[in-house]
Amino acid sequence: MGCHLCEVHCLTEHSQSRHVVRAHKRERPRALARVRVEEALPLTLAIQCHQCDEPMCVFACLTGAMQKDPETGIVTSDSERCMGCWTCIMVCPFGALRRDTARGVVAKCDLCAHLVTPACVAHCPNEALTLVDVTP
Amino acid sequence: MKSYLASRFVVLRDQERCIQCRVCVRQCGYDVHACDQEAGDVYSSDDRCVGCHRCVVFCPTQALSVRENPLSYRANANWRPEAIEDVLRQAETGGVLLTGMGNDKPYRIYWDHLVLNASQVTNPSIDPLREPMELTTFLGAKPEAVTLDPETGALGTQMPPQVPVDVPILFSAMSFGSISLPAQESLARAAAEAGTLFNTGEGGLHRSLYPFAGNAIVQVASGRFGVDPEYLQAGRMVEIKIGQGAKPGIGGHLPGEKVSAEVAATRMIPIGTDALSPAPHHDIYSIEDLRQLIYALKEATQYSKPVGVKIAAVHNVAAIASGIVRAGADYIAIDGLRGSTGAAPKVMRDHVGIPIELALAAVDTRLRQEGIRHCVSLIAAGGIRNSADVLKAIALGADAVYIATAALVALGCRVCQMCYAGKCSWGIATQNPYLTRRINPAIGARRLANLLRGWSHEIQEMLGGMGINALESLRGNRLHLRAVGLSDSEMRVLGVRPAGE
Amino acid sequence: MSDHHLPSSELDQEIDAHGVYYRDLNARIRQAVERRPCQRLVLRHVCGQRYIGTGLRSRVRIEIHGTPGNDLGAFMDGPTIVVHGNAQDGSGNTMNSGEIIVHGRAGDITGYAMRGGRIFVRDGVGYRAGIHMKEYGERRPVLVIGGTAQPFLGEYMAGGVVLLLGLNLQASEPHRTVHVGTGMHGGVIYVRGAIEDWQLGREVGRAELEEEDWVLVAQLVHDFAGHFGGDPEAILSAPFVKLFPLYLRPYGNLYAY
Amino acid sequence: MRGTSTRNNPYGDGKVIDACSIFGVMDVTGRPFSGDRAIAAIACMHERGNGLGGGFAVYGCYPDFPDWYALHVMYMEYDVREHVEGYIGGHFQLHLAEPIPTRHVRTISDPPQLWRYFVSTTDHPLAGEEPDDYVVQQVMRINTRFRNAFVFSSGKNMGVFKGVGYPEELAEFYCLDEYRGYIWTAHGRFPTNTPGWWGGAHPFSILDWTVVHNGEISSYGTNRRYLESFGYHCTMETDTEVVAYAVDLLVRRHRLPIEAAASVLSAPLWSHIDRDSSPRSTLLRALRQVYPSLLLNGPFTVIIAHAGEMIGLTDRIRLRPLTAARRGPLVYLSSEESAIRLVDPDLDEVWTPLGGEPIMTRVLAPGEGLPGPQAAVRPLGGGTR
Amino acid sequence: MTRYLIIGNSSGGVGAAEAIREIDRRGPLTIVSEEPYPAYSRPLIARYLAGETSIERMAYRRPEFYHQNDIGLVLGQRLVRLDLESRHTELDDGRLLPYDRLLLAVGGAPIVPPVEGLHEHEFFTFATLDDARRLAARVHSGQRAVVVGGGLIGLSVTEALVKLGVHVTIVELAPQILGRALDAAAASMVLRAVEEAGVRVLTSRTVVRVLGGASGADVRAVELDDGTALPCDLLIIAIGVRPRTEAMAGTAIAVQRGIIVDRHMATSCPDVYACGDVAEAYDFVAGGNRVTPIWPNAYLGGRIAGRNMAGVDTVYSGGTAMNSLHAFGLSIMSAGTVDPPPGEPAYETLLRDERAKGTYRKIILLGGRVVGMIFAGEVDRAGIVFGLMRNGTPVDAFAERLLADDLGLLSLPAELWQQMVRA
Repeated sequence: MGCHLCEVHCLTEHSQSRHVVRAHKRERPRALARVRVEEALPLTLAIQCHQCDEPMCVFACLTGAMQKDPETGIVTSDSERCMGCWTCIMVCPFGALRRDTARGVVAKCDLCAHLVTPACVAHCPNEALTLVDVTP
Repeated sequence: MKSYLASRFVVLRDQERCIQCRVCVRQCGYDVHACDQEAGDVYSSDDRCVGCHRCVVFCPTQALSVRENPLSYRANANWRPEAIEDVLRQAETGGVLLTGMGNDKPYRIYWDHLVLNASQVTNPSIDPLREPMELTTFLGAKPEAVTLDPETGALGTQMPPQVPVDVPILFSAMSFGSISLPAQESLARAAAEAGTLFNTGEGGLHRSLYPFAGNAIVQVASGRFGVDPEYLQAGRMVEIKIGQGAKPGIGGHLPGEKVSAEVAATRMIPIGTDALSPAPHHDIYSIEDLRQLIYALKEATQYSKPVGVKIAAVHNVAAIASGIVRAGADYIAIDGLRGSTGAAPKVMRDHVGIPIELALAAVDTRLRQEGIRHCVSLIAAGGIRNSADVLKAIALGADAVYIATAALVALGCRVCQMCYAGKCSWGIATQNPYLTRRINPAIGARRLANLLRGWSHEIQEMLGGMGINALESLRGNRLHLRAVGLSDSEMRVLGVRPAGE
Repeated sequence: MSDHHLPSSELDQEIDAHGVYYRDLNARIRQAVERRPCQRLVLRHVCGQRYIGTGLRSRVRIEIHGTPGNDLGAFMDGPTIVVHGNAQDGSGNTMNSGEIIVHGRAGDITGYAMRGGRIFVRDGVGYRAGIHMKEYGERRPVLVIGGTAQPFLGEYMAGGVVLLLGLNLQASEPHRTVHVGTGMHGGVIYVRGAIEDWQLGREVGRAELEEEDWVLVAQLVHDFAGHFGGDPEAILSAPFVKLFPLYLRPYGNLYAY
Repeated sequence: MRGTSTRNNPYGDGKVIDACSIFGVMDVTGRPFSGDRAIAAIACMHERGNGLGGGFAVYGCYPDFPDWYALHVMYMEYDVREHVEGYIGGHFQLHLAEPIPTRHVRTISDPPQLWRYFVSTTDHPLAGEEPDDYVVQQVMRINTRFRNAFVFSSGKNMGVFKGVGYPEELAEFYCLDEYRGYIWTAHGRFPTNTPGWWGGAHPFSILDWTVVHNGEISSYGTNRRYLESFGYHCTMETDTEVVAYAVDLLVRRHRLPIEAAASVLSAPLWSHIDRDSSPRSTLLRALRQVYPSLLLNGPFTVIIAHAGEMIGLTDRIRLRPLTAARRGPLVYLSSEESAIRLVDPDLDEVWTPLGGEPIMTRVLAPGEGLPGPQAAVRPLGGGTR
Repeated sequence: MTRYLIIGNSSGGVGAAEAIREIDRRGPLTIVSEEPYPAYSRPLIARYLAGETSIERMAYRRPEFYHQNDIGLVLGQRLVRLDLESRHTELDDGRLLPYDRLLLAVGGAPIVPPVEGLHEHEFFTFATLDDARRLAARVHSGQRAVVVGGGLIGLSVTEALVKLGVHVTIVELAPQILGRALDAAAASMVLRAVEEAGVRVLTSRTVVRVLGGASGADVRAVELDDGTALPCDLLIIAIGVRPRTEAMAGTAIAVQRGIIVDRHMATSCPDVYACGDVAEAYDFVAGGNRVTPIWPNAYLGGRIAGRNMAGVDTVYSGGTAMNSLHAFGLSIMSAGTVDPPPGEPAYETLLRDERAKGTYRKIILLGGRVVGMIFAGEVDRAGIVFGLMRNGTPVDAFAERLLADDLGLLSLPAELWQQMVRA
């Protein structure tokens, strides 16, 4: 419905403090939301990593930073190894990844692996976002 | 023209907490909030605020609050601010003052002067959690007596069509058009889940809601929008809408801008044309004409479903109800002074009609005096706010109640009374596709079903307290009501004794 | 379809309605239409029975001899009803599709809220004929009146076509109806003969017929003559005027927000 | 004002609301005929009523006593008759008193005692110059003073026969097959309550004015208070009553022609009056200005009858139906055409009048020819057809 | 059990190994690498040179990768001979490795042009970690370097050298830098950034002679074709790579510029596959085989080869030239045909040139489909366009929208994005 609260809470969850006000107003560089709400009003669509089965970003990654966990299916980028070439961004057909220019790495949805429910899902007021396990 | 009106609300933004996420900007249907891209801050235009709290609720940092504008007028018991502002508004526009929702004037709310009974010592109260407790209500005309087949001893009476509801609470008519499709779908799904009925209003039944037609009361109103044989066949009951509590005696008017493609398809009118519902049905100018339409609908549905009539509570409502019974209606819905609407002239909403409590009591009493109470079910509407109101209505004589405002409040409505504007930030009273998406019917249905479940539990508790385990034992049982702070004449109309007597 | 009698066949049925209570009559009609294949149903000695054809969804042709009661063909979806006599009030009420052909006059609110189908009335109609007619998608209802109409013709009209022929007027005798098209916000009314501005609702404009109007009117006049006889060319040779809604939203400025 | 009003209206409604089927038939030659047609026709419109009231007015039914007022009285209690008869005896010259003949009808339950008294006022010491005024006064007095008695017919050579039941049942009950009249009006009632009160049925009458009515008069409160200032007691609290009194006031007391009275009751719209440049518009304007309180607003069709006259009238925007028809000397008025067709299939003409346009039929003067097509008298307001 | 042999331990080889192991956990799998390191990220060698990363952090796969996947790793050995008949390969040390399925992922070798005096002096190429280590050992702040070649490798080494305080001059034969990846306009954006970083760029110039210093192999200067001499302390040759096809000489494996493979990444010989910089594989833009020495293409080609080697019939959708350049603070992505051949009316160019604001977008259409793109500036959603290009999606109806700032999935027709989201 286009409230963008998923972005707010994603950013918060990926911040140092994980406090919504601090994360947005105090922390520098600011954390980045890994979900992005597109608007073509009246339509809105929350775009985030689809954790593809054939993840082009993983295939294209020049450094091996981008990996898909064979157990969880979650695709994550190891920021230690990411060199910020953003080839992954170029090959993502969803446009779901974004540059973290301040840190020189890619920022992508990790499904809040440390949480039971990703922050975006937990805070979506309209249940537009749900976590679907498609692991075969 | 320069407006002389001051803003009604003040929007307070705690800049310390505001993270410029612009959730408020996007959530407000009235464009109260805006973002200054250059300065990077968010600011508010208070004069547009309707006090719906959408931004307040959705602000992730609780940075927002909305207050009534503390602007003071010189005290005047006669020229109160509302009177002054109404005059100003009309001086600026020359128009009819429009408003939404129900009467907000301080007419006496009789529910709040009626108290319920409970058992002590002489009879036991019942524990509804463990003991049986029946709320099922059958809507439809009942024969005067049961006859047995002399041969077989089996039932001889041909029963008129009966529609059971698991809770005596139905969703009142709200058309697709006046409310959004997701809002109506929420009602439909909740009705199906809770075992009750929703009412299409005069807007037809959207294709996507046909799966819920078994829980639909399909309304036939003067504009006949969306009415065709399929629609009539689909519904569980058919309702002829004569009037509504918020605007007795006048028709409806869905402005063309709300007639979207989907609304148009459902009403079966071209996109963007005004949907005018005339004040009267032009085939009903008299009571025998009502009978004619009732039987036309029964013919069209082969006498398979109850055909009811909804009227506004007006002065001679008892006599009118009597006539409606005699015209062959299977149920009568009476909508009181505090009944709501998507749009009504303010002057009608606030000054026409009588409270539902008095109307209901009068009708029930009259029909009993005439010996025709069994011929109809009575549905009371207009101002039911909680389960106690439901139970009091039943004790006054209703078979069931209609709720609408309470249902919309469950979906987020703050009763801001701006439904007619079509900008409802809660996605309820709007056809703007950006706004209507705010209601996820799955969530809406859950909220509504929760409400009904909660009320239903409370009703069972209260019934148990009275030592009653079947709702029908309370129907019209005014001995379980007592009045507090009412005049003799009010108690006479209500048929209720004063507390302590 | 002209009103010639179809050859009698086993698909024809006949009911003598004399003294039959309307509910029984309509039950028999439904039975005839639904349970047995019936293309043509002749009702004789009809006198005031209501709801004939009401809610019926079928392609059957019902021929009525006598005076049918109110709400003839209400909510009807498909049948053709031919009345050999006058029709009373409420014919074609909220009708969806089908045809009603009245060899006589019809009463008040003929075609109320009709959404589709066609009504042809040989003579005049009562008050508020064509009130709140509407159209939707492919459905464009048509009401053709051979005689004159009483006031409030096409009130609230939201769609469809009304053709008023005034065939019973003397040459140059004006129509007497008033409040024509009051509240009209859709559809079109064609009037043959003289009608003055004061006879029209405030929301109604008048115009000359254009080519496409003539095509439609000519078609309807031919159909009318097919049903009732008469010379279509003679009918068409008189002056016509086209009435249309001036505003799609007649009450747009009524409210203060 | 006790007794009848609470009987008719035991629930104290602002007014009793009812609606109905109406029918009237008249032979303009004044030749009496049986009630078969009226009874069959009103029965044909059975669906428009609900069995809670029906009645007939028959003109010319007492040819043997043409100059005596025929008072039809219903007694709801046995005792009261003695008192009322004493009163009648004391205020009129009583020529004949007899029970109204009735027969048992299964569906007609618990009828009141029904009596009729043929009276005159001639030489009565209390009657003044205007015997009709005197009769009206006495009828009003009986109806308000005696709790359980009610005069429901008081004209000369005419009678009202009404009660609770379907009209065809009441015809049977009142043995109407034994009467003949040159006007028959009939009513099938659909009231919104069931007082079980015979006086509440139509026709309503005062003297020989009778009214049968279909619809509801929304201006009732205004009309009633106006009429009360002229001494009419609206004992019934039904809207139909005011029609009878209004006609009595306008035609009998104010001596207006019935056409003018029709233009008061069903006044033309100001826009119509303003467009009329003839002298007639001055009259219409004055009628509306003087009698605004007698404008009958709301949906109605009435058939008003009077010695030698039958008038059909609808409201200004014709919210209730009325069909008129004629065959030879017979003129019909009916809620539905089918009712006329039932009793007279081959009519010379059938039409529906415009709103506010009265259809007036009079007994022909000697030598006068039959009326031509649609020979209704136009309303003064210049209604359009 | 099938025995798999992979020659080459970069992205193609790893991609194949991973694909094989997704299907076949048991068949013996051996990877042979000429280099002494487990797979590392070749593109990171510039970072290494700049001192921004370490050999450990450059690992392309975690150290446990080979063990966990039961892969035999042979390091420091070059393929010297192929025996297709007996299905053996011979390595430097004379070892014979048998195979049932063979993948040739031996990559490319830097092209070294015939320049007078070049081989007499010390010069550097920049393709391997060892190249970088060699250079790193020689570089220090304040030196002057000449980088021959203004392509991606040239720029990446330049950036590293600049970070190390080296004064760099780029000599590019073509009239513009990055001529293969970018059009002139986009290249000018890079040029500006490069020059702002203090780098001198000489285009339409070439080195004709290397001039030595007093002591042995040291470079003193290079002489350009216009006769000018550029004094320098370091000379880096970065003008591209060529497929290393020498070991295939004499075999039946069909070779043109590179080893020709079909859509299954199979060579002309049974059970022999090839991928990566050595292969001439399907290019979906060209519609035919081309050498596209691009890391992601190598991985993907390897992956396809691996699947087919393990018996799962899989078709290579193709690769094309594509680059995500992030250098000197600029982000530029390009792919496919970035400069349509002049005078070809079949091509349509959609252009949004706001270079002043740092934005440049160009989309080349052919037959209503995207065949080339350049995104500079905001590039986060360039992948959507690349996806359309790769899928050959007809974009006529909405192509203009792809240039908009708010480019997103919702810029696509509803049926398209709905299908994507559902999948």
